Amino acid sequence: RGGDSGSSEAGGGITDEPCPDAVNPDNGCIYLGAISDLTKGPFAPLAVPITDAQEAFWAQVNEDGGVGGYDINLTDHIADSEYNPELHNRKYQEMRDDVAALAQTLGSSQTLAILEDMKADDVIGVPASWNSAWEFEDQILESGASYCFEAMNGVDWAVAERGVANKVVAVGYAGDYGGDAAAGVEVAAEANGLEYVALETPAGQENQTGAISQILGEQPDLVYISTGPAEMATIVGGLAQNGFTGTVVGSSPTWNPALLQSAAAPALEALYFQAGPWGPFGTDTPGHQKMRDALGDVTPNDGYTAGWAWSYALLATLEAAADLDGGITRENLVKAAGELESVDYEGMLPEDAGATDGDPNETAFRQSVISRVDPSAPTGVTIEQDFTAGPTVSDFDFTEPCFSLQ
Amino acid sequence: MTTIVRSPRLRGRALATTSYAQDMGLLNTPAKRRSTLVMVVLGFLVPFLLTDDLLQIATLGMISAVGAIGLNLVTGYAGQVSLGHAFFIGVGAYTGAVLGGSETSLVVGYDLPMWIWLPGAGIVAALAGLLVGPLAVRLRGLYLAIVTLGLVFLGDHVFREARSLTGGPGVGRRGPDLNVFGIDLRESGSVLGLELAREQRQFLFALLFLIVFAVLARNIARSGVGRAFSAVRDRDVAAAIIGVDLTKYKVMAFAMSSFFAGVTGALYYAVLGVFDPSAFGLLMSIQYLAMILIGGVATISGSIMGAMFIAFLGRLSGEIAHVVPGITTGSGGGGVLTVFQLEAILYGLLIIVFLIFEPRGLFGIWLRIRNYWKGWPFSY
Amino acid sequence: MELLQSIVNGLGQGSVYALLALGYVMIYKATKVISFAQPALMVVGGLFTYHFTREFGLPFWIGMALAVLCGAAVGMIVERLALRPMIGKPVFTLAIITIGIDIVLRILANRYIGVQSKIVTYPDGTRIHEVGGITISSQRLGLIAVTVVTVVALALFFRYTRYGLAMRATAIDQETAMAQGIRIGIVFALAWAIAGGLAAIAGTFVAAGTAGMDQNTWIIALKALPAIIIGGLDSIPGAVVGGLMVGVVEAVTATYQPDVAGWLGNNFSLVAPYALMLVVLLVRPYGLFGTKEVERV
Amino acid sequence: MSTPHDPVVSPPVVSLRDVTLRFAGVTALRDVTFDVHPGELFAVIGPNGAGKTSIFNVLSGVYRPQEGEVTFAGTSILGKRPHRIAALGMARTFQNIELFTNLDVVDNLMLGRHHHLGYGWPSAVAWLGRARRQEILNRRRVEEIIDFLEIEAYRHLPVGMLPYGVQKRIELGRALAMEPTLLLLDEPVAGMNGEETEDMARFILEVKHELGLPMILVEHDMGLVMDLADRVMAMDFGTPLTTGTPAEVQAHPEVIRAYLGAGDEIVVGEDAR
Amino acid sequence: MHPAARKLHALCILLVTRVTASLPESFRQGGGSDVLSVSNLEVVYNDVILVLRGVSLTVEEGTIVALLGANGAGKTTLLRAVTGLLDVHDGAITKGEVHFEGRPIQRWAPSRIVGAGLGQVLEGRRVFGEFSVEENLRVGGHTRRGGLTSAIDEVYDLFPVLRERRKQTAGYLSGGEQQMLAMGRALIAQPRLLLLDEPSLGLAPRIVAQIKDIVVEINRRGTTVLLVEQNAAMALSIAHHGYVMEHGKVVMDRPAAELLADDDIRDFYLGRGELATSYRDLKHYKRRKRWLS
Ligand SMILES: Nc1ncnc2c1ncn2[C@@H]1O[C@H](COP(=O)(O)OP(=O)(O)OP(=O)(O)O)[C@@H](O)[C@H]1O
Ligand SMILES: Nc1ncnc2c1ncn2[C@@H]1O[C@H](COP(=O)(O)OP(=O)(O)OP(=O)(O)O)[C@@H](O)[C@H]1O
Ligand SMILES: CC(C)C[C@H](N)C(=O)O
Ligand SMILES: [Mg+2]
Ligand SMILES: [Mg+2]
Repeated sequence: RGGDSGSSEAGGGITDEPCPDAVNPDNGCIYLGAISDLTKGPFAPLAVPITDAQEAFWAQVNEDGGVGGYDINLTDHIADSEYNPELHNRKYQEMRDDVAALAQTLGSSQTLAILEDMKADDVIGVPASWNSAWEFEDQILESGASYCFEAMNGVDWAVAERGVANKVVAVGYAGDYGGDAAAGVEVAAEANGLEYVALETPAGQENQTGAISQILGEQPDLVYISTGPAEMATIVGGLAQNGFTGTVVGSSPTWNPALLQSAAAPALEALYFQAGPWGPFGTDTPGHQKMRDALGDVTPNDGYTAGWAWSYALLATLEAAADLDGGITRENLVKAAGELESVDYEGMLPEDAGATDGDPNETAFRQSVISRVDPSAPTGVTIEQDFTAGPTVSDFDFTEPCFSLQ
Repeated sequence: MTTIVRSPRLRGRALATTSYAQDMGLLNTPAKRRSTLVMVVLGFLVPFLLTDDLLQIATLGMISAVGAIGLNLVTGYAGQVSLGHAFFIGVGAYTGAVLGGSETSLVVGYDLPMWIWLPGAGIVAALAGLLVGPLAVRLRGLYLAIVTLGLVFLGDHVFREARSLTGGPGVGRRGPDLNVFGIDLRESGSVLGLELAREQRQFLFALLFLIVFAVLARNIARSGVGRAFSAVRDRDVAAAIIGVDLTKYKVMAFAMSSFFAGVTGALYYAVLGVFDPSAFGLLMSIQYLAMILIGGVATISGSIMGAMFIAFLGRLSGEIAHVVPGITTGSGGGGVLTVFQLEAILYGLLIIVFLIFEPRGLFGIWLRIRNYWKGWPFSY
Repeated sequence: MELLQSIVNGLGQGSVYALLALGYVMIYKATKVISFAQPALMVVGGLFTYHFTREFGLPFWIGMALAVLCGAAVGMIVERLALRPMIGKPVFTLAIITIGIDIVLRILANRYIGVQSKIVTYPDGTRIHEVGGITISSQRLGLIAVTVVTVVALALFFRYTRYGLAMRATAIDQETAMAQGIRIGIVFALAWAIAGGLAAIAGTFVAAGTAGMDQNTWIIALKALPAIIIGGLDSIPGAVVGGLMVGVVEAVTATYQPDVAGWLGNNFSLVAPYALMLVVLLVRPYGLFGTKEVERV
Repeated sequence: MSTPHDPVVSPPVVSLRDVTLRFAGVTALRDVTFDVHPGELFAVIGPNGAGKTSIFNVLSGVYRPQEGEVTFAGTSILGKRPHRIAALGMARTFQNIELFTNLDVVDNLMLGRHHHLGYGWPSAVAWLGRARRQEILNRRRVEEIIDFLEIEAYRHLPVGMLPYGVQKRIELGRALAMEPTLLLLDEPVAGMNGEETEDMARFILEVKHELGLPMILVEHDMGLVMDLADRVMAMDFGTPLTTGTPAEVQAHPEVIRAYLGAGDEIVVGEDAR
Repeated sequence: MHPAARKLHALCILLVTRVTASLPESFRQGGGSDVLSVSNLEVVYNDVILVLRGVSLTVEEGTIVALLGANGAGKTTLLRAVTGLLDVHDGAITKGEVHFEGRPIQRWAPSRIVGAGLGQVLEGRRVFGEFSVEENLRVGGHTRRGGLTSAIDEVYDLFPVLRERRKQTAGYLSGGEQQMLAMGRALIAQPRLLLLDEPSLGLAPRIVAQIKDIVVEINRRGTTVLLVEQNAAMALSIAHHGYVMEHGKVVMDRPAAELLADDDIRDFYLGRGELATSYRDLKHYKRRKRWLS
């Protein structure tokens, strides 16, 4: 039977053999895995570009000579989990002996479903989700502000710039994503003396009637949405149709450029703003530029941006591990992942955003970007307010996840 | 029929008794006995031949086989088509997790031992089954099917809302712990001097689990209960007129099938670890239906073969997809299809092609093979 | 007022369900099979309209008309390839096959959709009409109108061709139907063609909705399942009534349940149709208009 | 050979009193009244749609008459569910064969013994001694019937693919397996040729003589009816025309008009087969 | 002979590369006046169960032909083979030909065969249970263009009880009423060749007599009839020609009159006949007479 699992002998995923059709034939090869939502799952529209960008990113790294004498191979171990924890787990079992780390593990409960094994195997991973719980997991290499902080900043901004003064409704999916965001909204609401109401809404544009009528019933002047694009558009469209004139701010996954063609477009232009962990696709930073060049002509989408930005942290960890004695091994990767002082995001994020040395309350990155709808921009949104940590998040005492997953 | 016995013409054949007993035996022919023995022995060898990931698929396959057998009891034998199997599996899964799982900040858990949570899961699920029975008495065919499907949606709603039990959507919870007589199946290590990795332990346990429940199901099938089920399926009016209590047996069928579903759910997620409410949807019900159709309706061995087929289908289509030329292994971009889309398509195609090729299922194929050398073609 | 508004919304959404339900019923009428491929047919149909209007720049109505034809064609092809060989086989085997079809078609559709949802722009779809405080978008109005036309057309078809009877006959007993000279191949093809066409109409209007057609939109089609049971599996009026009821019940529960019956949990409106379905069946085991299964000894 | 017992000495096995059964448009039975006595073979004849099968369906609890009284084994069986009535000892065969087509002959007959299986689902699941013993015991009974009906050859074939005539026999077997106290036969020889009819006649007589089992026979084969029946009731449009010995009934003008048709009975009897 | 034995036999034949010497007992092969001619037909169910073993038979224009045979002889199977309904039963023609009005039809779809003017009454009534009586008749006229009202009325005239029940759900009709409906449904299409599988099954003596007259009548109007009957007396009394089948072979092929006179036939198919005594005297088991083996 095959190589004993559970064992963490450094070999797993790290070889001195060159990668298949390697760019640098005299480099060894480090195999990375990605478990994502690539066909049937609800986040496929986002996950596919995320994964494409990550492939491009690591290809780029190889072009630039690789890391610590190794080339990186991602393409051999990409798996489709259909956003299903069970499949996610199975796919991990298939690759656990063959990858040094996970360049992507998408979804929160999905990541939880393999977290124990990852620890047993000394495998680190980059999450494709911005859950505040990851700040407390040493082997999970998150980047950018969490849904929770994003929400705090969104609310603070709305209070400061849009004269929101009375009531905020947080509407979103149940669970990791919506829950984390809602928790942030609640904190910010309290800090700003706003009345706070939380609504849960299910996926599916046809299922938003309830959310809409409930929001209208509450008559808030700020609505903070954490759903998918379809739901967000339906809700905003519905609100506008019923004469809502307040402000709508959405978490980063709520936007999709295609919405500009929808019947809801006018409403979106009038009401909607996006809170995000970093500047959108078209933003002018070296990192963004590098990404756009690497991808060539693709339909712009901020899934790409996310996939690209997330990868820097892992790159930095690999580099750091290379400098440790013993070089790049699973153990050293885990070690390095816990002691990053900074990560060079090539301008997509501030350097200190990547710090992991110390407890979350100090290291957690608290700044977000607020964007407004702009049909002329590549992904339909441009920066309204660049990296800022609002008063709420700055004072926030971050001792446990906003929304516990355990 | 004492009176008949008095009649000279009707005297029973004394010597026959033993042969009837034999005729009704579980393995009534030497051939069967031999092949079964071989199967079991092979079964116990497998964990030393396969790689861990394959082992886990097989383990989960064997566990879901028990669920498939359960569905076959109600749908195959008793003819009550149920699209609600996912619901009963869910009930079992959460009962198991609550009884045998651990408490966290989000969910309750009582850390009870397996000999409590496993049967417990079955019993609670069976009770849920009892509730459905009465519907089955009123409804027929697809109406019943869609109503049981309604259960799945209602169940899904409950599972989403009962967060202290289920952890809620997108979060989920852990299954029960896997300790059998102090042996932790989540750990590797030596058992009775035999060095066994986690996957091997789990495989062997699942194999035992399957054998036990397969035998129980076989008993049901060959007993008066099983016959009553088939009677209800083939012609319920006639069944009633010769003395079969339709209500009783329809309800019983659902209860029994749900019990099997319940234990399956509990054990499945004990092996798998984390699961969330989205698992127990229409898709799962359909997959189980596919298992028994692909395996063979109203056959125990068919259920097992079908479950294994479905379990490995994903992997199979994956392997095929990866060898198809001209397909990008990448996630998006070039090529007509990505390898993942091809994989998903193959999954669908294999089901279609298979059912068109052999509507009677794997069991049918198996029969053909057997009949070929057995030379007795009239035994389906 | 609020009630009226939510009823109107419900009727709008319900029309989509009605169209989908009609598709299911057509196939059931001829084959006694519930086709799980309807979701895929709906998505594909919607995408046809998208393609014709966007890529070829055809006007909406022409685009939809063509999409209906294409949808029908897809339905027929599917039937010919995957279901014709199965004539006379158990219905549940066929049902599972339709699931396989659904998977295949949907993946192909997803491939076309890609990362950006495909949105069909409805002529002045953004315009909101207001009648005595009740608002409704012209897209919804169009939808309702189209639904009415479709239903009438179907009714006429069954009234004035012998295929209505032939379909039901085939469903009851294929062998005897053949013995009457009915070409059940044609019957099946016809049923699937109509189902495909209906799905295309539904899909078009879904794609013309606020968020258009993305990779998850297919789920809408499942909402039609309780509808066909409520109406009665083999009844055309049933499908319509069922569809509208589901739409309305959803909308109304969505509006009132949180306040009136909060204890039912968040978003009970999603499962309300199934609850309604149970109630209806307890009173009428064959739905509101379904034909009772005949058996005597 | 048995003769009709005298009503006064022994109470009837089954008795209908003014039974009326209506359906949407049709009155299937109107004031039907008759008794069947121990050991008696009571025949019911009448045109198609006269209500013969309906009588059976009322007796076995499939239809519930709007008016009238039906007593069997000393109790009223109106409104009793079919399986209860079966438990009281009423067995029946059907006009269109109602066998369990996917099961083999043995299982079909074993189902006839459903009420005699002395074990419940728990021991069934465990297949412990009791279930096993009971199965063997009942299986022996079943084999006796199989011998009796000369269908050994088909023992393990699914009945669905057996010839019509054989299926009719198996149905009789299933009824006998119930060890009934009253046997209802609905057109047992329909669709059989001369020889098969003879075989069936033989079995019916055998049962009558060996078991003294009272029977109600519905049959269009006049030859058979006139030969086997102790008493015959002729009916039309749900109403009994006359009841009496075969000879009397056969001669009855109403019966000839409504049922037999003009001409010599015997020949007609022939035609009826 | 036991069916099991028969099946074993069938199996042997199958395994021993199907060397069935089919007796050439049919003389009038495919003559122009033959509406239907079946030659040397071999049919297998489920790929294994050989049921027809080289059957040949012809039906001459304008005649009534009776097909007799014990249960399981293969009569229904033969009809299925003619009307293309075999594959519904997992059956298949493995050898031989079927000609309808000179054209080979063994590969045609049932609908085409029916459309070509070959009607049938299936074994066991097979009415559309959920349909009303009238709907059943309308379906019967599926292949006919134009209105059916007159045709339906004719059927009602033949079976008045059906007119009474025209709106009633067919599935609730009595057995006999259903049999009449099945008969009527077949007449609607006004076929040139009518196959009847046990039309007298379960009918009252008077109706049987009536069916008899009907068959004679439609035959007089030019419809050729192939009549499968267990009621041999009735069948032979109206048939011009008769065939007798025994487990998958034609064992007798004579003018009806001769058959009616044949002792074996009388003894076996007409039962006791006048000569025999009452059923009550049948005590010994009568061994069935064999023509072959
Ligand atoms: N369930 C039912 N619904 C409606 N009408 C029925 C039902 N059952 C029987 N009938 C009607 O009642 C009448 C008597 O039917 P029944 O079956 O008793 O006749 P029968 O005497 O058995 O005739 P046959 O000799 O043809 O079997 C028939 O006219 C039939 O149409
Ligand atoms: N679908 C089937 N599968 C297997 N065997 C079959 C099938 N149908 C019929 N047979 C077998 O074929 C043989 C002939 O059957 P068939 O029905 O043609 O006889 P028949 O002459 O019509 O008898 P009957 O007078 O009872 O109608 C029988 O032995 C029967 O068991
Ligand atoms: C980017 C998204 C796929 C992340 C998702 N919302 C999650 O938290 O699971
Ligand atoms: Mg009757
Ligand atoms: Mg026949």
